[in-house]
Amino acid sequence: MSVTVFLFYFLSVLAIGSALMVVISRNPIHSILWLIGTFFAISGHYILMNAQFLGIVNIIVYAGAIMVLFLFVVMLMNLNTETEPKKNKWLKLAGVVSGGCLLLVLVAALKTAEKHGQLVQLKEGDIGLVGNLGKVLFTDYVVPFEISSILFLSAMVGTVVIGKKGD
Amino acid sequence: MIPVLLIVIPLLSGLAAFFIKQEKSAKSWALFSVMVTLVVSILGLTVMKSNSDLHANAEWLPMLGSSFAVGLDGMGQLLGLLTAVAFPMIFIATWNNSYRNAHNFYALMLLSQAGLMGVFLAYDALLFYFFWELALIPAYFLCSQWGGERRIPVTFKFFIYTFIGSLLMLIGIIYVYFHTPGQSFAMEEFYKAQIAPRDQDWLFWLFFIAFAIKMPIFPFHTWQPDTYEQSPTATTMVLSGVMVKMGLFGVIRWLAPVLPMATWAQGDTVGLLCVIGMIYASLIAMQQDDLKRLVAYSSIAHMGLMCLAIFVSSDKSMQGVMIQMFNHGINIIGLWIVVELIERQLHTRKISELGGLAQKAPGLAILLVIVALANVALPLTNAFIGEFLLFTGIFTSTVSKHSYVFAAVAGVSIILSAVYTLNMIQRVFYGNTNNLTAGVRDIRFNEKLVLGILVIAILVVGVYPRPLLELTQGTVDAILSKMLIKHPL
Amino acid sequence: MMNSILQSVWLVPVLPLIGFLINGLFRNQLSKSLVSLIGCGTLLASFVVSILIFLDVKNGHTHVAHFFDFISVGKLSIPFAFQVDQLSSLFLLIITGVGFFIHLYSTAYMHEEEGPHYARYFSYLNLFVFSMLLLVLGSNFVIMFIGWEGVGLCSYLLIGYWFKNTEYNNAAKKAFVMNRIGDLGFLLAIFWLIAKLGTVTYSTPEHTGVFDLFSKLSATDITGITLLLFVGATGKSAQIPLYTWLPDAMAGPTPVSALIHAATMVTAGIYMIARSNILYTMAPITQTVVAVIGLMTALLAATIALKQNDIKKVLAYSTVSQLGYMFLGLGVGAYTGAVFHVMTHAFFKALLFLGAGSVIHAMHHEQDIRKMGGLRKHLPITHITFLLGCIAIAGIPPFAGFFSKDEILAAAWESNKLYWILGVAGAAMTAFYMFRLYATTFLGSFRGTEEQRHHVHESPAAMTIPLVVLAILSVVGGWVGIPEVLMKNAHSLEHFLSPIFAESAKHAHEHALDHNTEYLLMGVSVAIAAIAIFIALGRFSRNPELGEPAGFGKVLANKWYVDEAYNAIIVKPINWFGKFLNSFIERDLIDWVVNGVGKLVNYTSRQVRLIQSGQVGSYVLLMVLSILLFFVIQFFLKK
Amino acid sequence: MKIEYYIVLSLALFCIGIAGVLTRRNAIIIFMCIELMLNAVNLLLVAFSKMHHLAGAATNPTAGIDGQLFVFFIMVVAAAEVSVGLAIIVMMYRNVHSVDVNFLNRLKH
Amino acid sequence: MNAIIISAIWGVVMMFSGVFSKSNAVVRIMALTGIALLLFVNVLEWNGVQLFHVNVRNMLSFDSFGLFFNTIAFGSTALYFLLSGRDMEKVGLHVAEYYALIFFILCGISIASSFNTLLMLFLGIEIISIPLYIITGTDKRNLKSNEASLKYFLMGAFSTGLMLMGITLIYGAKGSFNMDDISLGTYAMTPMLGAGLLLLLFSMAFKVSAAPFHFWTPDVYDGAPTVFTSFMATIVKAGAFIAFLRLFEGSFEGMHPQWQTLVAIITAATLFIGNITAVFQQSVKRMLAYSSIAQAGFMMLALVAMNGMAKEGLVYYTLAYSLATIGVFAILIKMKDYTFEGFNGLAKHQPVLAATNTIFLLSLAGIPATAGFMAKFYMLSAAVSNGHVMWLVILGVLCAAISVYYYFRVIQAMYFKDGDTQQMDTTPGFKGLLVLMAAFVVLIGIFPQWIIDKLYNIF
Repeated sequence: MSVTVFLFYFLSVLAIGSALMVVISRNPIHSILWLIGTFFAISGHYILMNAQFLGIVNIIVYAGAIMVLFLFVVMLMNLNTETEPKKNKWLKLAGVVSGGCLLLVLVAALKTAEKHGQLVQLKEGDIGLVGNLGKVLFTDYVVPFEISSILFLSAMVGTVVIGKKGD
Repeated sequence: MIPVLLIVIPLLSGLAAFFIKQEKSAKSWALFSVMVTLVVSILGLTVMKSNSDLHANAEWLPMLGSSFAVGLDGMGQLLGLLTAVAFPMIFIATWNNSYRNAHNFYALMLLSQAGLMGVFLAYDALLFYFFWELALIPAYFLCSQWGGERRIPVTFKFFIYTFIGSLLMLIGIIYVYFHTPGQSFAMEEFYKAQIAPRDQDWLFWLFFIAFAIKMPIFPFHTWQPDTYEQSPTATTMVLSGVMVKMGLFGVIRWLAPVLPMATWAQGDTVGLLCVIGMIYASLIAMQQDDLKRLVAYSSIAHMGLMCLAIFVSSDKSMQGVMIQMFNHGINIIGLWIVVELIERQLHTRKISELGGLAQKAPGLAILLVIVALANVALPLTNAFIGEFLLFTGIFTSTVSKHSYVFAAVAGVSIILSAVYTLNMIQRVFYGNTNNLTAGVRDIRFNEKLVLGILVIAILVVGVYPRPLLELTQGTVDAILSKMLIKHPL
Repeated sequence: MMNSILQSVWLVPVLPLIGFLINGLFRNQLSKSLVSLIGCGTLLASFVVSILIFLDVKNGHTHVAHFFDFISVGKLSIPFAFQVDQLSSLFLLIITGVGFFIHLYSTAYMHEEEGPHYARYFSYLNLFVFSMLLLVLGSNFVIMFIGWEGVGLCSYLLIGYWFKNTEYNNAAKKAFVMNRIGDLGFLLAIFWLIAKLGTVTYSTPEHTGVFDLFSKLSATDITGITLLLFVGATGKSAQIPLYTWLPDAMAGPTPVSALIHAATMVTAGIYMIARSNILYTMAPITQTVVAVIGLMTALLAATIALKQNDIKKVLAYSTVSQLGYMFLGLGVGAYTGAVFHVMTHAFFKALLFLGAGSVIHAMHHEQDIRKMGGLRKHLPITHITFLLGCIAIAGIPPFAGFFSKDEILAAAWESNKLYWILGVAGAAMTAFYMFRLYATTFLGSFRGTEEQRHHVHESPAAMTIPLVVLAILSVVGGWVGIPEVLMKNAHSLEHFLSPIFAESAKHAHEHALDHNTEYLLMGVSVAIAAIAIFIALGRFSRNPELGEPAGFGKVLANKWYVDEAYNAIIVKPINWFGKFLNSFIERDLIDWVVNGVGKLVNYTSRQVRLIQSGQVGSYVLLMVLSILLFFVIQFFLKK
Repeated sequence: MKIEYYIVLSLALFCIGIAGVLTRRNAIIIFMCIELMLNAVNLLLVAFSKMHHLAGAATNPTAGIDGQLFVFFIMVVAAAEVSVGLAIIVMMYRNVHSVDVNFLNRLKH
Repeated sequence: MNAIIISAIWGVVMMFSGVFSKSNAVVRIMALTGIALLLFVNVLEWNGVQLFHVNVRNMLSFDSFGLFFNTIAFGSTALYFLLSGRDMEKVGLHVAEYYALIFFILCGISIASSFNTLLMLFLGIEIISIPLYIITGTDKRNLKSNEASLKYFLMGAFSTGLMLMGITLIYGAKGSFNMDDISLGTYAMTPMLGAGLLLLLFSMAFKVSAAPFHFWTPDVYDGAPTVFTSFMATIVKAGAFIAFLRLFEGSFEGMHPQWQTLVAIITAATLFIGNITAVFQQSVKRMLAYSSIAQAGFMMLALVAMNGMAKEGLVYYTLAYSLATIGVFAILIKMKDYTFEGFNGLAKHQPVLAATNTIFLLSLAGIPATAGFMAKFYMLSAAVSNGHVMWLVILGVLCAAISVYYYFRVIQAMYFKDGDTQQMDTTPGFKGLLVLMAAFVVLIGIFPQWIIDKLYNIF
């Protein structure tokens, strides 16, 4: 087993394990922490695939900014105790079962997928580097890039409208 | 020109009537308008008979292959005349009625006339469908607004019922449209549509259910007695006098020639329904205590006969249907007028509460008896001509294997119709007066005038039906040639 | 021919029609005398024209007057045309003649009625005559049918003339409906003819009429058609099973009973069969049916008549019975005899009814013979004429009834001896009940109230003149048909009608009775009738039966409970079935289904909306489950 | 590494996210699970991107780069979504002092 | 491109207008100016005048279909502003922001009607969705509004996840996000492509509220401030439909037979659930929410049929549906009581409102001589001409008959029942505009071709 393969498996197990813990944890704080773990694992994957830019951004934006925001909100609301009311266990079971079934079905459906057996380039290839990405982003993808600013604007306006107190 | 006028005059005057707030003026305006329509219709029958007078075609939806094509063939003339005659009759007969928001009432009546005219004159399937629904909407509002106690649920049932039918028909129309040679809704193109027999069968039912609900044919009839009962009588007259003819008309113009093989193949099934319906409705009519319901069921029986006659595809029966459509319209309007007069004076339609009217209102009694006798198709009344031809056609048909049985069983309804009609006459008009009926007045001049005209029409057509028969001969031949073209016999 | 009176045949029906219109439309304006004048005058004129026509026809002229195309569709063409020939001219005479006298009689009989109602009465009568004339004049079955239904209508209107009385109305309705049942048979026969021959015209110069083409019909067709026509006849002419309306029809004014329910309308069936004699001759099965039904009716009605106490009911059953004889005649091929009997019967039955009317008039609308008696003294003219009528109907020579009845019985003997025996039995009963009636009414002592006694008086001239005329006719009317055996070539009626029945005669088996047998038959029947008369006179002139009958008599008095049976077997089940349909099928089934669909939609709505539980979790769960389902469908099911 | 490993891994994460949405009642956690789903997608996109790059690099040196750019945009959107989502959750919390999604169910049927 | 840029800019302008002016009237006038400008520049573009020369790198493609739809959407929005603009001011204080959000949504709709790559689709849909989450929750004190907003957000985000997974799988299979590349040689439903397609289908079905992904719709439409429900239910939904059609036509038309049945099932479910559930509602607002699901079912027929007529018909349908729904909502907003009883006797007190409302409802029910009929007619024709889904067509008309039931309940209430007088602040302008709209609905119902031709010629 090469290091890459070992890393792949390690990161995968880490990702899935933390993801499961996100769902299972009773305490929201723990969930958030586990989710950060998952993001780190996924970032590891990115780096493994030589998508360095995304790996970094993932950590900065997701694990850093977004999850901190979550954490902040949870703390703000004082939800760090296990106050979540128990969901009907049958509904829970149904949720788990249907999630599992969906996984089964999706995997079964894609078992014979047309790209089966194609390799994913690891550790090589420079498309994931900031320079290359940036070049394409600001040439070919400039329109969507600009347009996503509208998205941010509207999100900003929205947050203000929603979040502003006093009416 | 003429057909366009026939549609446009009531349409525009109807829209205008919405804005005439004064009851008297609205009434007069409506009467004036329908009289003009009547004159135009008669002009079309007499003076202006050239092809260009009687047909019009304007571009409407060129992309869809639909145009504003209207025309007056014999059948159109006949039914157009019926529509044109019916409305003045109704307006004059109900002249003394007073309606809340009268302008709306008259406006809607005029709109329904426009819709009816459109149905009878349309030469384009989409246009036909348009008017088919347009005739329905005002009727719905008329019934719901000015009807009896249970008017809202009852007319709603009526509306949804007929609406389902017409939507099914719409599917059929669209389907046929895609099978016409030129992707067109024009009538001639519809007649040329090539549809496999297997598809014809289910298409047939899509169309037929719409028409069967309208006529109505057993077992699609239950909306009808309720609606007739609850509607204001003026509307009931429109519904039963003219609107039910839409179903027959639809079968003749848009079903039988378009799907001849299915018409032939399903004829016996339909015939069976018709025959059952005739007997059934007659038997139930015998049990009715409400005058309106009685007439309603009687109408079901008569419509069953006419529908049956279409499906035996013989020239006699078809001619019978034509003339009977006219006659039935005249006669049933007469009956409704009588019912209306009774109800207006006595505020009841319960047969059991009436009696002895003949003593107090001999004029009414005599006119009613004549109309009622026409309803039972006594010779020298118009309905006899119709029923005679209908029965002859059914009996002599070579299309149906069971035509003898149909004719014989249907014949029983003649007897039953006599039973319930005479029962009605007896219990309403004969016998002694009671507290309620002791103070009845005889009919007024306007009512007498209308009934008198109707009676004269009944007798004239009954004695000398030839003009009407000649009028529709061409249509009948044309339709039959379409219907029998692929006939295996 | 061109200037022949036959061209004016349209006058005959049109005159009464005019009378009808005038009297009907201006009933509120016209005075009673004017009404009578118009009513009788039009009919008199019509009668005169009829006589002229008859005379012309007697000279061998016939005519088909074509007016316009009534119905013309494709190959079917039904002209509005009149056919004047021996048969129709004879009937014209009877109708207008008897009709006129009855109109005349009515002017007095109905004098108590108020003006408008009086006018209404006369307009109905005129309309009736018009319809009846249409019936006999029509040159095809459809025109005949028009008249056929028309007379039914008038009968209905006249029976229910006193419309305040519910009983009368019921009788009227019953008459109409029963007639309608028969009419359906008639109609079906017409359709059948159209289906097979494409025409309904009797015969045409081009030989394309029904009677010209009868050979084209198969045996089934001809039997079916004739049977259906006969069904029509049973309705109109009150034969089993449709006879029950006629006795009830006596609810109408007595002149109406005389005119419609004795002299003219009820004989329409005979006219129709006589008219289509050739078809019947070709259909032996039907002939048998006609004969048997006729005979049965004759006997049944006679037995019922034995125990009736209403003067008009007796006459009514007697009419039914006599009509039965006529059908017997038709059934055994004695068409002339049947028509002959129609004629004589018209005379004496009209006479009897009018006599009865005179009695009723005198007794202030008392009809129960048990409350009469001894009227001989008070009503001399009525009494004599009534007696003459009774003798005539009893078949005593040389009165009219003898000749016609004898002709039928002779033909019956030829056909089947049993017919004759039963026929004679019926004749005996006829004689018996007629004289029971006569004796109870006119002989013995007066049994009415004091007030009635005070008022009993002979009727006015307008009533007695028709009585006298009809009495004379009842006496001499038979002399136009004196049989071969009694006088050579004296049967002028047969001679007159022979063109009508010529075709049938060709097909009939010719075997005349020998004279001895014929004498014997006549003798026996007359003797039996005479005996019956004497028994009746002996029994009832002094002590009429006044009590309620018991035992078998009760069955007879209750008319064999036929009405009750019809009620139980037909009317009630139909009513019950109608109720069942109305309440069960219509409301509980069809309407239930229709409304049920609506309710189902509503119910489904109520249930389906519960899916919208308001919980995000369940929404997402449902979405995921649907996704699962769709994946399964798309990837694992669809192959 | 073969692509199917990545597919299975991503799908597993994706479905864990779905299961989380289905099993939890805390709005924030549900939201986090949705974020998890998005990350699963991101991972798969990058894997595909690298797969396509490997297959197409010979002709096009930037083959497969669009996948990674898409991931970038997903992150952008996710960030915007988070800000709005958390604002909404906070607003709800202000009103009812709970983030239980089942707490609010006035709107139903 | 004109529309995208101008709407974005105007969104920002609106944001600032709120800062610089406290007067709602000024804001409203600004908004109306903006929408007029938007309409104008869009028409300009339709006529080939590009105000901005942007190299879109084949990520967007502005065809007349999309531009025509934009025109309809902007026109409807203009009407919406005119009719209901004042009512927006009653929702909360941030009027300018509401307008700004609506302009951003319009920007998203412009993108969704012209995208040529899945990335732009994704962005467009998100630009539509995120402001929607917000305006749903603008009635902040109202728990219903909160709830609606939260539900909408959670489920919307979930569906975004599905959509992204779908896009990813398609990318995996085809190696590109560009629709031209995707549709190239796409005939067989290979597993990855199929799974991606299905997930995309589900997420788009979610956006257009097709069953069984419709659950958010009634709650959100009910909970959102009515004035915004009107916007959501009409213009936004229409935009989502255009995107839906564009996506499936552009990318997967080659596989149409493979997914047709599935879409047909979804359509059937939508028609059924939408219509059936609407029957039992007591609140007109909620009924309209369900009815919008039902109408979506009819629009889905275009996707099932997927032919020229369907495309043409869908645009027409959106127009007919939007006009009528905006009208009905504009009247509904004025009502004090949203239940059916609230409409009792309206005809007596407000004959104009009742009459116009009736015409709009008739149009929604698909009665001839209104636009709704022609719209349904197009849809049915498209489906019939497709030939494989007659069962769906029949189900469709049966559902249309059911729809009559709940639409007519309102008409019955207005005309045939008696109710109390209601004070409503309606201006003559409001009524006049309603009458004009009703007239237009009737006019395009009778002369659809004529109107469309005219529109083509004018612009």
